[in-house]
Amino acid sequence: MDRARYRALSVASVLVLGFAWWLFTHLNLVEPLFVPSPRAVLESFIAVTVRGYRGVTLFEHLAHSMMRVLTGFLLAVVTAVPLGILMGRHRAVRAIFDPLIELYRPLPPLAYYTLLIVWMGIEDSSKIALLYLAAFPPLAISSMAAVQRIPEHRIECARCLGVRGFGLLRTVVFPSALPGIFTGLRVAIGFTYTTLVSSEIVAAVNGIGWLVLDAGRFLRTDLIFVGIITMAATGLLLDRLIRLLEALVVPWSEE
Amino acid sequence: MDRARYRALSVASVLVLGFAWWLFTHLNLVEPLFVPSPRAVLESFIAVTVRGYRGVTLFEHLAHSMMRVLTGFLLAVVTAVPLGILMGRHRAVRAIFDPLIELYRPLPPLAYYTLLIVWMGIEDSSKIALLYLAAFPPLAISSMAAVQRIPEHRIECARCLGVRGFGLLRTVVFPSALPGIFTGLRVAIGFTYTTLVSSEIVAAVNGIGWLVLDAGRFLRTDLIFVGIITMAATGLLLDRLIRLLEALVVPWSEE
Amino acid sequence: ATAGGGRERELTRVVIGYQAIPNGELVAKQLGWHEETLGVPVHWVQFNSGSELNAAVTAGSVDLGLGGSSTTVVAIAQGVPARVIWIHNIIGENEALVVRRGSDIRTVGDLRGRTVAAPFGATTHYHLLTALELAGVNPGDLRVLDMPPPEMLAAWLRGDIDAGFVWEPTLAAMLEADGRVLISSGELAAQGFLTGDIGIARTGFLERHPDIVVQYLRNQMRAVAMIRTEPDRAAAAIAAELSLDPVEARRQMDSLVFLDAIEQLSDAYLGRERAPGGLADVFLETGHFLAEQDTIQRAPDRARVEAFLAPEFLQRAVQQ
Amino acid sequence: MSHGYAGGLGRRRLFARTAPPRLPVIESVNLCVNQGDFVAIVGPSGCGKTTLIRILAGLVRPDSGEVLDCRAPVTGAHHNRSLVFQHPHLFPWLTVEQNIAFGPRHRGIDRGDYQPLVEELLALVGLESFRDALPQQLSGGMKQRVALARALANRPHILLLDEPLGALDALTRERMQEELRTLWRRTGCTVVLITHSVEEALYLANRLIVLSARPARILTEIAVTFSTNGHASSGREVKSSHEFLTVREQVLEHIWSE
Amino acid sequence: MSHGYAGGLGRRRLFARTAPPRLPVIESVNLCVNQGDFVAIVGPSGCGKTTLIRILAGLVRPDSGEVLDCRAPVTGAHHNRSLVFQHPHLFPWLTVEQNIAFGPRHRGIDRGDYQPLVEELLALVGLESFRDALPQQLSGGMKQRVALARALANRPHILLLDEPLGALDALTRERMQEELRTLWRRTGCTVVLITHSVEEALYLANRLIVLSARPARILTEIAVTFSTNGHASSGREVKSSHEFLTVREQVLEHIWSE
Ligand SMILES: Nc1ncnc2c1ncn2[C@@H]1O[C@H](COP(=O)(O)OP(=O)(O)OP(=O)(O)O)[C@@H](O)[C@H]1O
Ligand SMILES: Nc1ncnc2c1ncn2[C@@H]1O[C@H](COP(=O)(O)OP(=O)(O)OP(=O)(O)O)[C@@H](O)[C@H]1O
Ligand SMILES: [Mg+2]
Ligand SMILES: [Mg+2]
Repeated sequence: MDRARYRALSVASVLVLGFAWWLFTHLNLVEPLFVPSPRAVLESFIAVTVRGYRGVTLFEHLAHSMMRVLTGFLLAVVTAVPLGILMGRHRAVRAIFDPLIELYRPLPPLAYYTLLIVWMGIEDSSKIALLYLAAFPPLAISSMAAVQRIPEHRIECARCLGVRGFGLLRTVVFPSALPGIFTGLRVAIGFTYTTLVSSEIVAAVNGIGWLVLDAGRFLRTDLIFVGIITMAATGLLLDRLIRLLEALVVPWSEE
Repeated sequence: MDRARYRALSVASVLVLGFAWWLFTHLNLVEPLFVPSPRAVLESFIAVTVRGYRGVTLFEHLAHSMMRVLTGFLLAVVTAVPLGILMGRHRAVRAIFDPLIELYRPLPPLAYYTLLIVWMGIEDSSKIALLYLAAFPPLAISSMAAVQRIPEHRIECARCLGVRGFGLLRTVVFPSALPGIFTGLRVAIGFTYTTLVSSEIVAAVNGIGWLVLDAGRFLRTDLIFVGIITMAATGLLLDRLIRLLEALVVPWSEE
Repeated sequence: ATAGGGRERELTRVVIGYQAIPNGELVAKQLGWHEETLGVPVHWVQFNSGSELNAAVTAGSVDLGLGGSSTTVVAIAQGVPARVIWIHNIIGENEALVVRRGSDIRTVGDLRGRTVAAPFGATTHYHLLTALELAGVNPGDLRVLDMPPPEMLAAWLRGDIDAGFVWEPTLAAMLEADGRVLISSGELAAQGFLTGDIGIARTGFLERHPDIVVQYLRNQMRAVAMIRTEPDRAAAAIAAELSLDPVEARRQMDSLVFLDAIEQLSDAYLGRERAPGGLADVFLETGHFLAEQDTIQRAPDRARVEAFLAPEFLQRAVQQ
Repeated sequence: MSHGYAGGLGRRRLFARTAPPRLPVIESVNLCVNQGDFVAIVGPSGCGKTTLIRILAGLVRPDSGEVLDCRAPVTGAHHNRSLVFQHPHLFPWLTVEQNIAFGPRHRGIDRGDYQPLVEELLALVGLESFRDALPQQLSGGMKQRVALARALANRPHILLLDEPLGALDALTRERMQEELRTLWRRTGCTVVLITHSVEEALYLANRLIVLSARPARILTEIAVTFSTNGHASSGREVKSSHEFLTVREQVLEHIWSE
Repeated sequence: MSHGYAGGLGRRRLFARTAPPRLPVIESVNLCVNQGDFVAIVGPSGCGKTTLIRILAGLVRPDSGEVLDCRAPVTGAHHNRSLVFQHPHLFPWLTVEQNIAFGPRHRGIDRGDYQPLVEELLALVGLESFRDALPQQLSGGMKQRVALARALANRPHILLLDEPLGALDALTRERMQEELRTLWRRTGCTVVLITHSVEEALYLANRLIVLSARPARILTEIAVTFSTNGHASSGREVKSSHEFLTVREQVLEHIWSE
């Protein structure tokens, strides 16, 4: 099957889903409370985009959420990736941090959110901390794995060529691990995004996650749909952005 | 560094963390409301284990949660893995399902939880559905990737040896993909576990996630710690169980 | 800034935690009285429950706020660094236990074997269990489910629950969807089981900025006065705040019971400095109840409860 | 192939039904392989040797032209034509014995019918004591021997070998050449072998086909006698004989001159 | 090595400082490599050839015994001793030119000082027109040439080659042998080559060391003349000469008899 037919089938698949949605609501097979009609969702979408929800437009809600997600994510990148690289190179570092990460990794973010609030307050800092903690393990673990996957011969080549210590990390280990790190970035951004709604559960008055929660409070399923569709689209977009960045930064493919 | 020293360092790392915790609370550097003392947590742990919390013992809370997590997870395994294998073998299947999975994958579970409640009610079914939906994408995607990674020559060998169709899937594709599927299982169980607290946010009166939420409402940080430590331990245990299963089921290593 | 009062942050703004309850706080918020009179910028943060507020006050990120009486007792029991300075309202008909109109549930006793929902930790949860106790029903004889109001409405519409103890606006929605009131918080309050929305202030803030607290209370007094003398103006402000129809806002507002400063300082409620009033008994009672429920380890004793009441600020506000 | 399995390797019958398949491929490759032939194909890298043998196996459809096996056109992979690759591609979850038995077992043949052949093949490739080993426990040469036995367990009309010894080290490779030679002589099977080594081709085959660079056409075909003569002399003796070196020189000249 | 870079390949000076390193290794390997030597090492698979050369490179510490380079004990990897593996292991994110310049550049040498050498090496391995290509765009042989140039860009005392042509197909391998030969003749550098092919060893080296199976010890050492004589005759002529084949026969006899 060639690319064009693949694309066509993919688009058709999404369209069929949309059509089924329209048909269901059009034939009144389900109550609007359960599944709002596409038209109602579109109207809500326009209303939220133009007039806003609770005085904040959809775009602003999104911008607030993005700020939180990206701040938490970027903080995690600049800390977890170096730690992961060190863990991959030095067994002692790995022995120290691996059990700690493994212990907190399976924890649901909501489980420790109350603690974060008590420790850090309700401002954005606790929200960002929650997102940071969500992004950290996948980044650290995948950076570590990427470093461990580097063929030992490549490292030895570099050592025979006279680089060692930090120079080795910078010139050989880091670039070699980059493709794996990018895989980690994609997993981590997905995971961070998945934690977004949890982070906006307390003391938020904006953010796309809060919008969905608040819409849920008033059983505004049309708004929930608007929020979900917006999140699906932006989540996909973030993923594609990282892929794009990867294509720019890692133009080579491993042999 | 040999295995024994690695182990020792790992254990030391966890012990140091525990000691720091004890020291902090012992020297009254933080208020008990922020960080309860190890002793208080241990007492709560014993109290919850023996007398229970809200009439349900810790073990029963855990059992309820495990039932939900494992049901959702197993349902996902028996549906997502076959779908992933088909997606890996047939581009048409992939073209149809890949965009749908990619669209909903980045969605925070809490975003659609209200919809699930509206659709499926408040009983365990909606909780299990949430966990199922969390487990599905990593399972499907990693099974698909595992199938795509199978060396084409191996498939051709099998075809030259006279197997085709479903026999090919059963005798060659599935076993070849098994190591990759197990990686997916581990990612998915982690992800499912991470969704546990969200799933018990509504209409639960038991479950370890609900215990933590309820403890949070009453600022019982000692109980939150009990819940978190229990979750960390069981999350780790689930991971190790799958690794053990993997060692049993996939005793070969890929060349 | 941490709680415990050690290091108090520089006062650049007052953070007020509010909830979507149609009382004087929303009137003051909508009309901008605090912004006008407190002399510092005001930052508003909405909370969905008193428990979230407790965590935020503990972290030192909220200065003034309100929560249900149950969560205030939790704050007392868990040592949240705060004091009670005001009673925003007594809960009356705005929280009620709803059953289906056609159902054969006539009394609380008929709830045996049914599924009943309440948001755990909230005042309605307390009242549900109180009502069961008064009717001699063992809570183990029915299924009590923990459910936030929106999910309760969904479950109600789907027919998953037989009854729910909830507040406005979910209450109205459930009544509209074929519901009727079995018992209301007002009736339980009349039997001596008072619930209310309690205004608290963070201890560190109280100590450093008593004048702001006094001014804050004066604004609350002004709001109660407006609710009593110009209810439509007050309801209009609430309506604007909650995106409600003014008539509906008036209805919801009228289902609450408001106390003016003098009433609050009487023996029945806050009492006076060094002479705590009846609210302490309510809190003590609630505390025993919560401890029985296993949610807090120990019920706070009388000394602790009385120390938590701080009527002196209201006294100063009245004198000025 | 029906279920005419009788037990025992039945060397005669194993390739008894191999009718001469006609094989027109790539640019203009017109090749007839007769029963019992050992055809070696050499040619520059990338000229299409692998493509050619995959067409013969039925894994690739030629754009034009056709492949006949016993006068029937080849339309897909079939266990009558067994292909062995440069890498053994064993199934890592199966033991040596299970790998060898894979074909007949999963075609639904009774264990009783194929087991004797499997035993015989295990003996033929000298791996009886490794029957329960997993592939990961074998050396490269042992793996390749299992791959060969696995292909033979289907009693194919024709054995297609795509550089089967290319990944082995020089010494193992020499040993495997001896084994292939013995196998062919003992079973009289039909073989098509692709190799990069002219030496190997001359040593093993009775016909040598030299292909041109892409698009592939047959440059020359040489009838080779080293494989059939010289039973007595050792491999290295044959390979360093003057006659052998002269022919090798000629073939290499052909390829280099391209 | 200081910054005594002068520009130009400076062939004489490149290995000028190579004093005879003494190399006692594995069971009892006692080996002296003199400046300008081309030492080839052959031995059965798994006997420890790779381990030996890694000890020489300083990547592995021997449990006992020592390695001397210009009388100084070897304690770790050093750019004076460049190792080339069977696989080229280029840095896939760097262009051909950047790969070659990797060593001097990351040792902090000025670009002006190493660039002329890089240019010269690009010309030497015939990849000037591919200077900006990434490794993934090169064929196997081209990659191995880059690996060689990268090793030489450090002006090493000694070049250590661990089966550098093992992964190449037969024709490419033959071409690369010619290039290695030319390189050695033109630069007069010191080389230690590990190979599985006795033919290759005889063709390229001036000394051939045959190792025993593990634990490795030196079975025999042969002084070889094919690499230094026969300037005129082509590679294939040399390799099929009677003299060459006789020596090869002897060496193989040695190995097989083990
Ligand atoms: N799947 C494919 N898609 C595109 N081109 C291909 C494909 N397979 C092979 N080719 C091209 O067809 C040509 C012939 O390839 P083939 O693998 O048959 O050569 P070969 O003679 O086996 O080479 P080698 O000696 O390296 O094994 C090559 O130039 C290759 O680039
Ligand atoms: N890291 C290691 N750990 C354990 N054993 C090793 C290690 N490296 C090598 N060996 C063993 O040491 C022996 C020598 O290995 P080495 O790679 O040096 O052999 P070799 O002569 O290079 O083999 P080949 O010809 O296959 O390349 C082998 O038997 C191998 O099993
Ligand atoms: Mg090929
Ligand atoms: Mg080796």
